Amino acid sequence: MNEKRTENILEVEEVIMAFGGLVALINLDFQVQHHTIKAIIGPNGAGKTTLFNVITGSFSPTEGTVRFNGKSIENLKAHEIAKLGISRTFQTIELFTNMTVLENVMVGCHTRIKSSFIASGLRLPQVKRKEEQMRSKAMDILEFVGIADKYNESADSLPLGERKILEIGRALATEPELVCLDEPASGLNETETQAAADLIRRIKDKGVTVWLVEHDMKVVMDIADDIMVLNYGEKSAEGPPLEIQNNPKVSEAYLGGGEENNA
Amino acid sequence: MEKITFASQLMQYLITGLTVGSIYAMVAIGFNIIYNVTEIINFAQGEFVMLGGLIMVFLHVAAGLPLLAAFPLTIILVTLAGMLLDRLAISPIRQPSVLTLIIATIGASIIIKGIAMFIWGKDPFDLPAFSGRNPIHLMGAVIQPQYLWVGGFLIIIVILLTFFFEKTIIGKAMSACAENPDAASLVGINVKHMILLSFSLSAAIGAVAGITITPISLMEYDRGAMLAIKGFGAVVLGGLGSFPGAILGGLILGTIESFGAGLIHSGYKDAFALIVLLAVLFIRPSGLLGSVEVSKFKRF
Amino acid sequence: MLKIEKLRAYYDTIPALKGVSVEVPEGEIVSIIGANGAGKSTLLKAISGLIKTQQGRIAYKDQDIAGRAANKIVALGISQVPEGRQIFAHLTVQDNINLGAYLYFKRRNRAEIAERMSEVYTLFPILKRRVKQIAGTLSGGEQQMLAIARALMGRPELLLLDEPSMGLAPLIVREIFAVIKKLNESGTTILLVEQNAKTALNVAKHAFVLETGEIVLEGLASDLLDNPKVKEAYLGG
Amino acid sequence: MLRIGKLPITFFALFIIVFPWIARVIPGIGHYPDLLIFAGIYCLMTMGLSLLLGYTGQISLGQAAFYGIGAYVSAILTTTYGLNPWLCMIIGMIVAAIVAIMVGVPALKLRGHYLAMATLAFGIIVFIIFNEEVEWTGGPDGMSGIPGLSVFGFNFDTTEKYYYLVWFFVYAAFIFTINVIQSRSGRALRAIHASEAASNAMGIDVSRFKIMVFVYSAILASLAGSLYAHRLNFINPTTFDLFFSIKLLIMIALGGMHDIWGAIIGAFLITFLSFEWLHFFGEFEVIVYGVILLLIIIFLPHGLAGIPHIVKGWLRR
Amino acid sequence: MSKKITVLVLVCLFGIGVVITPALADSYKIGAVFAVTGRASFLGDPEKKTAVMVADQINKAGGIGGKKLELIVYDTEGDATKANLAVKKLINQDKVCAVIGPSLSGTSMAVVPLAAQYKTPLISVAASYKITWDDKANKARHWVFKTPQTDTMAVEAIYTHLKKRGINKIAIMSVTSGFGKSGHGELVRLAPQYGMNIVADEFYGPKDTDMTAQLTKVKGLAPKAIVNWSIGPTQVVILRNWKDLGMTSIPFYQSHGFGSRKNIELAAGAAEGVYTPLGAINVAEILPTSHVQKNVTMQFFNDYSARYKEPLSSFGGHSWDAMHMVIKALRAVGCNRTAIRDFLENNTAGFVGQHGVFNYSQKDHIGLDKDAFLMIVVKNGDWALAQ
Repeated sequence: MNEKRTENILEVEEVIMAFGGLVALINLDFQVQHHTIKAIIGPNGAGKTTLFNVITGSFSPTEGTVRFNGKSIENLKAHEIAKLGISRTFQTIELFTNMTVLENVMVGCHTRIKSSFIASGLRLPQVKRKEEQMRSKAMDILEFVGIADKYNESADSLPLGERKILEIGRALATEPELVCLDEPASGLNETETQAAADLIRRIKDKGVTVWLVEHDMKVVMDIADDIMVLNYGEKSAEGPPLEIQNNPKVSEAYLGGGEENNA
Repeated sequence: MEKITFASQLMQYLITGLTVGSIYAMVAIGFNIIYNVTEIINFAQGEFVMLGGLIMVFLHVAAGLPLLAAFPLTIILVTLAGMLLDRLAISPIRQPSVLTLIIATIGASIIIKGIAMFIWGKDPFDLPAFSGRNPIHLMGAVIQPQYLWVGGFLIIIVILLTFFFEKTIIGKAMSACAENPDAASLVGINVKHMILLSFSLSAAIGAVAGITITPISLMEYDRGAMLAIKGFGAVVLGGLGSFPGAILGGLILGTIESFGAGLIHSGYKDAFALIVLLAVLFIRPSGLLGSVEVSKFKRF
Repeated sequence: MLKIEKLRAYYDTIPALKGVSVEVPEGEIVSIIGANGAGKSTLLKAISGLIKTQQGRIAYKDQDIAGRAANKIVALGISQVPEGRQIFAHLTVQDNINLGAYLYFKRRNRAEIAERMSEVYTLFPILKRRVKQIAGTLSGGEQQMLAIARALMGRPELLLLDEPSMGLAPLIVREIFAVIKKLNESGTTILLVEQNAKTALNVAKHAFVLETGEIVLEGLASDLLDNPKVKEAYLGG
Repeated sequence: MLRIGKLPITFFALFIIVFPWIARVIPGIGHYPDLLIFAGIYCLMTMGLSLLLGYTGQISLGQAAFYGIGAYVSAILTTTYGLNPWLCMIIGMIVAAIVAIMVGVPALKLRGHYLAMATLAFGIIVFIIFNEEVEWTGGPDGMSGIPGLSVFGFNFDTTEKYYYLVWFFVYAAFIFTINVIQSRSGRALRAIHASEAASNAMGIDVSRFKIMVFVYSAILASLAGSLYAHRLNFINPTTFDLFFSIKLLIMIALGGMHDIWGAIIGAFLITFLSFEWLHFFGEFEVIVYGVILLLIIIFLPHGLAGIPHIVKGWLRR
Repeated sequence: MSKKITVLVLVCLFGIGVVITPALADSYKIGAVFAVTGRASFLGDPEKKTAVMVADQINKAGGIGGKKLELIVYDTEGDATKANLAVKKLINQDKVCAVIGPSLSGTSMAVVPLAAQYKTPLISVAASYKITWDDKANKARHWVFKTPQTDTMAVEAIYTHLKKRGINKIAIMSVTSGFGKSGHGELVRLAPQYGMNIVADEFYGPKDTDMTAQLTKVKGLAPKAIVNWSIGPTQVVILRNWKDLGMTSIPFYQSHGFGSRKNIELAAGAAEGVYTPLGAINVAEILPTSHVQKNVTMQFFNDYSARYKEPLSSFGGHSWDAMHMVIKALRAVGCNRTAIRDFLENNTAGFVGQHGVFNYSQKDHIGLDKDAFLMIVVKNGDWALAQ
């Protein structure tokens, strides 16, 4: 189904995003290659979250195009983009707190396994079968992300680290080609961060492209294949981790030339 | 009898609309004061108006107190009722959600209405107009002196409230509670007192509305619900939480009703007002002067 | 000055603090570090009265203040700068600062307020230039300064700071910590909660490490800074 | 709370089936099946509303309008045009569904109190139409002579026959609703309630689902309206006024709105309170009613359906 | 498990509802349904008070043939569903001999089928002729009677009076409630018959605070008289607006809903010169002693005022009429539903009630005609018989 005519899974061209008078993204251009991990870094207020929302369809850009597998998606709604194969997590974890861990992931299966309102109301045989199918698929995903043992717990009873993992699992359940992760490591302790980084690598190994916004430089340097630095809505640098690390412009803009964060 | 011109008819509709609208606006302001501090839509707001009217009748007509004494005393009594409402019905709720609060205020309004029925019975009551009933003629239209009192009190309320919220520390503290109750308590503001104050204030304004409208339209125990609905409409039309919005919403609602009744079809006058309200909401989901954020993330 | 003993608190039914004991000597800066969700903010909220605690004692100047309402605690001289600033975004800077002195306003103590205000403006000159501005339009760093300024207006003897570095650029963080040091030098006791462990340990004398609702390490900040466990877990190696 | 066990469902069905016999035996409650007919009619509406409000988080203060649409379509088409009542019932549901789509598409974009006001306004407008279009609806005097229901010559003319008919519909709707709740669609609804942003990100077409549930609740309300009209053989607008919409809201809030059982308990409770039990208080009835509302809201924020939860909490301690 | 507890709770709640209804032996039961509270309480409240008073008077005087009269009253709150359930309960559970009420035409229509279904006589105290007349079958409903005058009679009385004064260009105003709509229908229907030309037809809501807009429109059309059909405070407010707008030169006719002195008082002078068709009971004091209803109405007037310490509302008269006719039937035939019905239809001719002299017949279950209304005008703050 995926004819990979282009090498890039995601292409952002000349995107401008303005809110009233405030311009959050200025002529942004970048690409994400298939089967890579691309990270976006930048100081607070650089426009990372805005960019995130533009790509996942929460906002339509004021100008410019966003192409996914060659198809422009900038005017699609969030749920349509999800159906095309882009899935996301949220910076301020947005789990379905009124459900169990398993159900959260099952909601993720929503996109791929259909059954109508009326069919489910009548509990037609196919509904039951699909329900089983969803359940086992969701269990597989929980297995994959490593929290299968907690499948029956309420989502909001999980510790922060596992909530983040669950959110990633839920995103995977939509069978995306591209997952967008919004600060997957923020607020996590070292072990949890390690687990998250490890999971992101395994996702890539599964053949899913990862695009992430992250604060934790260590994680980014560790896992990303490619890094883009965003500052005041503009791209200030792009390249592989080593290059970025040694780019003086980057450390000045992002790290403020400071010693404290550079540990 | 003099011939009546179309222009003077329009003038009359406008005057009537603005008078009725002023009452809606007063109810709407009362809604907003409580809403801004607590995010509660107080459906018992109309009962304050009813109580204002009936207590005034009792003090002024039955007990014979002079107008100037009965007026403040009525406001004080209704304010007390507002405080009781907060203490007995709102603050005991341990897990407030929008819906439970709506139902609590509805429950409270049923109780207040029931008690009023016991005290005053089911008959309507009249109050003498403040300055007689000799109408003033303006461009062929008729203005009851009482209309001017209604409009005048609306203006006084607006001025007093503006002063209160802009110039006094208590007013600022109330705005602070509305914005962030936790942060407010961290600077030493007693949030519960502020909520109590918001109920008192809006009860007082309701009382003024009740006192001023009773000479025009009489008052009976079950008038509150309709006024509450109209006031709520005005609040939403203007935008939740916005005081200018409340006034604008109230006046627009009153005027549409009046023109709708006069020019189109009087049986459908309430429907016209509501259709306009719906149209506004569908075009501007946060009302005329409301901010979008206010309406976000409210769960039932 | 502040002595917390075996404090327990719950969020719904989930325990957030499981018997935490912390001591803040007068005139010091004490830091509490730990990851998100470790219970740091809960601890501060428990002290300032924003949440109810189940068990344990919070003694301020030998007076048990556990369970008192937040507005009563402010009056005792404990001010909190809450996490995420929480300024009154729709009010002006001046209003925010005035509200900080809310308790004094009631006492009609104008001279004292004016004096206090000029002190605060000396500390944060940038705020003076923005008095008429709506607080929500300030930059993140300015908002943090306003939040601190507002708390200072309450004449605190003990200042509780919840993640003052959160979401700020390193340059601004340095500026803010300089002010914190200055405040401490002028006699204000400070209890600082930080995720940014290095910054927090650099400024503090004593420090505690909080992990999933329990104190796992405590001691002199300088010792903790060198502690390999802390290094690994919170300083990113 | 989320899984709805088979046992209570069966128990409930048995209770419904045997109740008329019980009522006959126990003195003083012989007329209870009569009340239960109305409780059942209300259940149809509260179940829809529970799905809409409790599960999806969208308020509606205009449900009485759909109830009225069902009743008036049935009344007008049977009395004025002599159509078959069953056909009228179906037409009523279709009309209600169309109206629900027309209103729901713009209205469900609104949130919170704005949505409440929009649905409230819709309800009042429909009420005014019932009241004003005298030619069609008979105005405030209402319409009488609405025929009863019968199927192949079997008349549902006694209380008990109608009781079983109504409860057949209620039970069917109940099972349907439970099935929806426990399926992909139900999960999507709860997901919308928890986070619209995340639901969108999971590929759930949030606005479509909201409208679907709104339409479903409208169809149930319309069915309820038709059943009401054919039972009473008479309708007038005041039955379908705003206060009835509010009463429905009260029902699910008291019963417990996050639970389909809450919808049923609430409908029972309010039916019996307002039609039966509060008679003892005479003119104090209104006040007692208000006090009960307040007490339940204050002490049982999750409604009566939350009692087992509280009891379990006590037992655990 | 948890659900079982809920169900248990539910069952317990049912238990609370179960009450032992004490069966009073040796009593005649009359059931009554009135809108005691709610939007029509101005009707139901005096109706209930009157019925209770009548029952007490009868019992004090030794009951009916030695048996006590037991009156069971349920409140309909003006709600059709409640009325329906209450009447069913009265008939099946309380086993009453006859039912009086409901207060409103709408609620009456909701219980009319029950009278036939359960073969129980029902005497409605609401206005509409449809209550007793089946348009489709074109005959009177077998089991249903009513005591109040109909809107038709009131309209006829007003139109007759207008015609006598030579007025034929009129404006009509009505409230959008059942009362107003029903009157409006009759006003429009009978207009051609009396040669009335309706130039304005305006409405207002039952809780409206101001009708200036509608009256302004009416003023512009310059009718020769205004006929207003409403009840409750709106009919007072409209009078004030009428006076304020300087329209007193246009004669104002109120419906028979205006029949309480309280309204004159509330109108604060604005009611002066207003015409209204009223039943005899409203004007008991000013009736000439020769009037056939003088005695009954004065008696009732005095009893009611003495007992309830409030001005008499003429609506109570409707339930007085109904109560006394049922009592008359009970004395004659005992508690036999069929016999009571037959008695009412055949043996109550000439019954002198509060609102007229009743003559029920097989074809007429209303029993009154337009002479049951007297044309009254407000003069010096009190009723006076109009010329």
